[in-house]
Amino acid sequence: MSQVNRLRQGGRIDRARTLSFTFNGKRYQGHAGDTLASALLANGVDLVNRSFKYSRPRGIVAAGAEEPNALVQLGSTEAAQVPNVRATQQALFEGLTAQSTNGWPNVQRDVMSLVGKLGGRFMPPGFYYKTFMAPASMWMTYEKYIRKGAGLGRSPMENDPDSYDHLNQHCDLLVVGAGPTGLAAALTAARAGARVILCDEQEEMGGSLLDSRELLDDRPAAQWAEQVISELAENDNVTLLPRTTANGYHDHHFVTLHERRTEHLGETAPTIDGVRPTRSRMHRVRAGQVLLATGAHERPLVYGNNDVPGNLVAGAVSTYIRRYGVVPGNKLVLSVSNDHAYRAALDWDEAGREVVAIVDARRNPDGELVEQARARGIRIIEGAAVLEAKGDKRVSGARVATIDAAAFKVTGQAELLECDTIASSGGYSPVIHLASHTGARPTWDDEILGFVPSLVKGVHAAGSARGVHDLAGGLADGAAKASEALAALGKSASAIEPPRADAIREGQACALYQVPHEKPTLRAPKQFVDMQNDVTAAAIELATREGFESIEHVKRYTAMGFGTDQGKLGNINGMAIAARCLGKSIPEVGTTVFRPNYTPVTFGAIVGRHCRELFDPERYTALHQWHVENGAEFEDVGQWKRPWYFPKTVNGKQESMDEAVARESLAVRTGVGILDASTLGKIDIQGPDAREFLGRVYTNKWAKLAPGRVRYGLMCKDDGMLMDDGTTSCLGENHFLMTTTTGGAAGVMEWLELWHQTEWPELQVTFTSVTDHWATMTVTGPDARKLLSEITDIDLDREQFKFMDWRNGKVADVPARVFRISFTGELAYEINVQANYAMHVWKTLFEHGKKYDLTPYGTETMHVLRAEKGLIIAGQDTDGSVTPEDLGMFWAIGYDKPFSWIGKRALTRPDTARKDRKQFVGLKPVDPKVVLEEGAHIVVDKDQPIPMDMLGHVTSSYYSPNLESGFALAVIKGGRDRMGETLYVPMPDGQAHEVEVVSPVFIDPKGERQHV
Amino acid sequence: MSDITYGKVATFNTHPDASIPMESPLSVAFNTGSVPAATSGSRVLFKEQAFLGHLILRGGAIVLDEAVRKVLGISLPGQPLGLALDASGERSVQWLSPDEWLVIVPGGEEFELEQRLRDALGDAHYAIVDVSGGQTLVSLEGEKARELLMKSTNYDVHPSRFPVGKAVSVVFGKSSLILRRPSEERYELVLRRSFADYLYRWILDAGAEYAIGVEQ
Amino acid sequence: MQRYSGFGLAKHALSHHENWQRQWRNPTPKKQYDVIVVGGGGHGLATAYYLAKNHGITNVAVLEKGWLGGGNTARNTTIVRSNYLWDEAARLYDHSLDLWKGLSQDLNYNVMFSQRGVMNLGHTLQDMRDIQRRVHANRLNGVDSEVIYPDQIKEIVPVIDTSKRARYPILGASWQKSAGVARHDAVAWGYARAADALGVDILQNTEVTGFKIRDGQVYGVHTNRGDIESKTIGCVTAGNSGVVAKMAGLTLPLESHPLQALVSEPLKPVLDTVVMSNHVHGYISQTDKGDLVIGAGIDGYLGYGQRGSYSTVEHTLQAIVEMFPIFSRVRMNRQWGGIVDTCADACPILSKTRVKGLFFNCGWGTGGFKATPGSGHVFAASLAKGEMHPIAAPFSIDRFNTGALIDEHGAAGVAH
Amino acid sequence: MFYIHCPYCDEYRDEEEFHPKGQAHIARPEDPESCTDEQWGAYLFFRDNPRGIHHELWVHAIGCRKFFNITRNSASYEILETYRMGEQPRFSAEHPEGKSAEQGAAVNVADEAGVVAGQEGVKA
Repeated sequence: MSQVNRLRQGGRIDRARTLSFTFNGKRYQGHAGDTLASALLANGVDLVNRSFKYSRPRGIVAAGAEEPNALVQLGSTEAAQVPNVRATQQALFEGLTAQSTNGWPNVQRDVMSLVGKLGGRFMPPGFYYKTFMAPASMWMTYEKYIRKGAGLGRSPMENDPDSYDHLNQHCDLLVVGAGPTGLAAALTAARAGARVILCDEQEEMGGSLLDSRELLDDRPAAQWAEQVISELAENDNVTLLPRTTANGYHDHHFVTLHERRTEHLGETAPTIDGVRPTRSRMHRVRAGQVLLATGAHERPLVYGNNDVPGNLVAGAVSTYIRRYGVVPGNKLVLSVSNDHAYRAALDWDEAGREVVAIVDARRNPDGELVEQARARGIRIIEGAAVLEAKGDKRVSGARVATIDAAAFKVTGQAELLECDTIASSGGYSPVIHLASHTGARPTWDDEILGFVPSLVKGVHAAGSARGVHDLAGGLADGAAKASEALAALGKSASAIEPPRADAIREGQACALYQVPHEKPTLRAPKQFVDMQNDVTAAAIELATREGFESIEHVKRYTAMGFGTDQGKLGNINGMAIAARCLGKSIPEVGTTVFRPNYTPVTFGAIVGRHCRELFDPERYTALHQWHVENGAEFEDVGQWKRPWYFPKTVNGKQESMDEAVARESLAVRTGVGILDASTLGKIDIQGPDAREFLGRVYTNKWAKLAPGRVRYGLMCKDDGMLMDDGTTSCLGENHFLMTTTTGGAAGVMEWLELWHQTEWPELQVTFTSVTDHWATMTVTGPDARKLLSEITDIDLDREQFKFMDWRNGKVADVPARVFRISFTGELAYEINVQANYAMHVWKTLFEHGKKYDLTPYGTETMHVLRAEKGLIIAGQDTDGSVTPEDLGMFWAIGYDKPFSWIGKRALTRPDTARKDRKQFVGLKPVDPKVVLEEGAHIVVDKDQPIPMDMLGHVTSSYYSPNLESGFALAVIKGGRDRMGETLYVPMPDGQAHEVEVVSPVFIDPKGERQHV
Repeated sequence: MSDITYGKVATFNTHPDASIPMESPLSVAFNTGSVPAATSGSRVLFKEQAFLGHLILRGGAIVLDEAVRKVLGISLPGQPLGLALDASGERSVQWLSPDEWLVIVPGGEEFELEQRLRDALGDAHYAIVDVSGGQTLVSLEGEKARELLMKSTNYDVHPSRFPVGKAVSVVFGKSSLILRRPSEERYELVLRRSFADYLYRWILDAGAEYAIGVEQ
Repeated sequence: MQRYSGFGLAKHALSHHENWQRQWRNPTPKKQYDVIVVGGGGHGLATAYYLAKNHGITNVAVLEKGWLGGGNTARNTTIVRSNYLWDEAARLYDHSLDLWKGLSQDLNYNVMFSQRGVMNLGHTLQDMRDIQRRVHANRLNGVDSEVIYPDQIKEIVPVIDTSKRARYPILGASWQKSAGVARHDAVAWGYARAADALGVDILQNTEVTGFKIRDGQVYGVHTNRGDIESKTIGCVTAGNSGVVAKMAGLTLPLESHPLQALVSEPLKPVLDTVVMSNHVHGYISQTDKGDLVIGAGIDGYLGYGQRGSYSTVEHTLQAIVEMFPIFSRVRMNRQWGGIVDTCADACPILSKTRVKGLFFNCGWGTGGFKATPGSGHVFAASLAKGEMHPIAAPFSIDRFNTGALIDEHGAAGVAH
Repeated sequence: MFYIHCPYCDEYRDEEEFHPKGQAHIARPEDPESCTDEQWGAYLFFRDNPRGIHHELWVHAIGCRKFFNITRNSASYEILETYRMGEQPRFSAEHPEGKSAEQGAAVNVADEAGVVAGQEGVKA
């Protein structure tokens, strides 16, 4: 394949390195340094996509981030697919494989284009809102077919082979954009010793200097850029980030920079020096000051059929010629409103191709570039514009006529110019996206015919980004603004002496957005404003006719600016058209709001390493490895991995959970079991006021708890609802050890600090988390004492060491605190040792436990055992709407404590004091084989039609091998007065389980077993 | 008996007399995870200093300062985020909050230290809590250690902002840890036991491109 | 009102769309109205529409400080479901869901209500208990809802990762088949057009700056376009409710927070239902244009900036990629934020106030869009009668004093 | 993404280290039992919720674990000051430009050695 449009010389490509690539199944060649777009243009590929709504043929329009059409699906394998890649921003690499995102069966012969041609007229904006309403039942069917047309590219269907990461960066000055302004700014800051980050979205830094016709210090501008970049690269305080797009400004100078690390090297990250780098990296930058040197986007003119391939913005023509050595056609018509765009014709002419004419909307243009064009003998048609492009899959001509832009009418007879390329320029819109991410509304500047950014404190714009478009001005502005920015940080930096640039005298531009046509807009050939979403000038006019007057309404009704380019080319034109239709000025119609991202960002890059095994921390206890080695199944409790149950393999068959739990719970009731309880939160509380503090945050009394004793406590919020529970032990007069639920640990710790720091700072008390310091092993069951006595020096005599006592001593030769508390209802000892010794103690328990058939059990058995005993689990049996009174725990409510403890006052509010609140009870299914479903609801009348009156729900339900029956805990309206009543639990299959309301304590109501 | 009551507060020597095997918070990681050996190409080195004594001190700075200077010979860092070490570098005191400090000493010293501090502090309101089993110290060295930290925490670890003698609690991955700068060439991380395995995996993952090596 | 239909559209096409009428007028404010609705979002416009349609009260003004439908109506993730836990909430949202079903025809405006089903995933045993509880309650309340398990989930959403490889494997889900999504802007426009046709004055760019109150009775508002009188005023101003209430000397039990959402670039259809996860915290659906619409929880601080913290976006996408690893290479196009007024119990306020004639409809938090028709419907009835409609009555401001909260935080899955 | 000056650590730290805890200066009533239901409801649930200057309680959760107050503009998100418990703000809706330094105590200064946190003051 020959590169028909490749110039023999020029450009910044490496002609020595030829790269092959495939587009829509055909192989082509380009060079290192090409973008996919420049390589396609070099090969004379005009048609790169089909439009979204009308399936019209589309070609490359621009050369950068503003490109609306040239979206491709990248990737040769399923896992490497990337949808919607802008060909203008994708560096060419060997083997690149891409295809158009739209067009079926292919982009050349697209079946949908017929629909677009015929149906285009029937699909005005708001089309969907006005149709498909009858019959109502058919909408889902209509929608199914509408959806078939959805989308541009497609998602990969296999998992991403690449990884991504984040790098947190800090700097004094972040400079966005490494064109002339950005380079001058960065150099100013760097020479002053500031920490500088300079990023630029392109493959190569230098911006407009890379394709400039101008000289700096009498040398090609690109040479100055190279020199500055190498100086910056030498500076340790400067971070240079090419291929890095600043995508979002997020308050207080936090800016996200997306660095494409390998996308220019291959479709997946290659291995470099034995390491596979991340595909892309998100720099999370916190800057002291931010300087936007983001340049400007050229606005195309809006004229008939301006979307036919071969229509480009003028600057892109220059870029392709000067930077890539590609001239994207043979015969050019250039339609402009300003001098600057004349460069495209000069470059085209120098490339040896024909400039048919420059069509200038102004009368008597007289700038230096105009003179140069005249001097070359290029025909200039003044006071005129291209009304309409001719051609289908490539421009074949331009209809040109004189116009009266202000009166919006064609004044002369149209002339048809034969050409294959139309370049246009309606002026330059500063790239203000990042500035408007702050919520600051930009303001319209009549002088430069564009919006300039409003800036929050510490954000600066310089150069083209604020309408200073000339090279000398941009250089000076960058240096000056950098100096200002550093001054705001209290650092002095004198602006660098910018290189000498020859001032080019430019004439005044004129305001031209939509070019008038002989026919009214609604009848004229389609004049595209937003090419990606197929929004035309007619659509905007129609929207305003229908009463959509706010620019936000117009955008939403027409979808203008909602594409992946966010309307970089089209929004201002669209606003100007809306303004014309409404008879208002552009600023009256509204400003334009941009949201992050500036250009789309890969999900993976935003996710970084927080995926797969690092998605969320897994917290392990000190005994985790033993659990794994002994076949535990795990339950996620908060971030903890807790053993759920320990299935045994019997005769080659692994136990089910029910079998394992039955075995484990019987072992505890009849022998001895062991639980790793290390995940419970533990807080060391010290100080003379520790006891007083406990009395305020717990509902029950703490005044008289003696050292050596343990008490269960309930903790409420000030709305009276239970938030956590646990035991607290008195270690010394002024010293306590509080335990919390596993999930509540961090919250309780912060809760205690909140009250201490903000309400009661006068109380002398400190809180320290010791959750991770101690490992906790619960040995429980009738044989617990026998087992423990074998390896401890603590006197376990039932009189010496009573239920709710704790003692110090040694267990397995390791110093331990042993707490005689029980969450199973059986004799139980909670052994606490320093976590580094836990494995030794645990294993020693098992050595001695063999003869007692010591059985490890997990959370499921723990739940069954505690439920049999009627003990709640906060968060399972309660849900944020349950008071201690609802739970019937009057014994743990200190009504007469002198201090109005947290939660007390709320209990007397009318609703909280109601007698028929949902109360905590037990349920016994009449059929013992029935295990009620947790979450099932309870009714009085099982035959009541829906909606049924629900009394409450089952909070916990299990089969008890000890009771040989199913049993449940529940909250039921007025439950305590319903003891003995028969109620029903209706199930989805229409059956209703009959249940009896009973006490929630199913086993050992007198508590004899835990006291043995 | 390992328990001694100082006035109204109980203290507890967690260490057994006999030689009992210990398992550090990183034992699961070392036993079952990947442990890449350090090579000449390793640009980050990870090394655990297991089983040190870690004490939390709570109380007023003036009161504590006197006691700490007397007992440890180190001035209590009074300024926020200060880290002070003794001459040997084996003992350190770190500011955690206006009324909270972390003391790290060689393993086994902590209980005696606590007693000596309590003796020196007398009746003042303060608290000393042994947290040795709950955390472990790790050092990171190498030319890419700082970059690894930048991947992991949003704290500014540039030497101008994080000089020697500074210590901070920071977000690290999706967890948190204490980050210390005891010397020019070394960073220290204090990991919480239950998060240690996650943090280890995070560090290994972040360090892969620097050929991170682990010295046990 | 010019009726919309496929046939009409074809006719207009032949005349080059030159004869379309305005969808609503741009009237001058009158001096006095029977009812003033403050706030021209979905809920306010729906309130005005039902006042006119169901109660014959057509002398109604809707005062909108910006452009109609420009607040949360324009910024939400368009999910419509009714599988709420508590009886009071379920009744309100299910009433709304019933109205959604015929809304396009009622308004003669296709709001594209697509009953593609909504799934709330469970990842832990407690999630599953909560899901069971909610589904059981839904069923007995007559709300369509069922529990499904990983195999069924995979069948409905083939691209989701239901493997055990996940950090928090999916254990099951609640599934409301009749739930779905709608086209948010069309809801505001449809109500506006229909209300306008019945005589309601929709006054855009009309900002209320104060209330006229005498002897505890409201009798009008001050606006930037002059005073307007009415003895019945309903405030439906979502995130700005606290600010509006303050003008009447009232404090409300709510806080306004940023709620963020984002969209991917348009993709060929890959996800045909709505998937929500409370535990890993994110939710996702795909529009008829192909964008993946993604949202998460609110930011924790007060915020009127229509933007939130970037870390929330990061966490949300982490959750999405955790559930859908294949989306890792998909790209995020745009993010934005709304201002949600949240109550302590994650339920709205539909209430009288101590100022006679002044009513509030607010506190919808993250879940307002789905309630639009129901909220407007019962609020209109309340304004018309001067007494709260029975479905609205439990949502009184008084509940924050009596303690009768309707705590949808506890077990309602994601409250969106 | 806020950058918050912790008045105890005396440096700017990223928002991710902090948790917002709602409106500041809401003191628990001295004598809860004598409160009416309305007063108790007001303490629990009713909030100013202003668009503009707002005083709010935050905690440096991953950091020094201290609670402190922020004066922040809820519309622009600009932080005007941070101040410790017990201190009064300089900036408020009434004084958007800030009271003079003598009138307001809140300044971003480091804790001096020797100050015991337990004496730092209260919410009100």
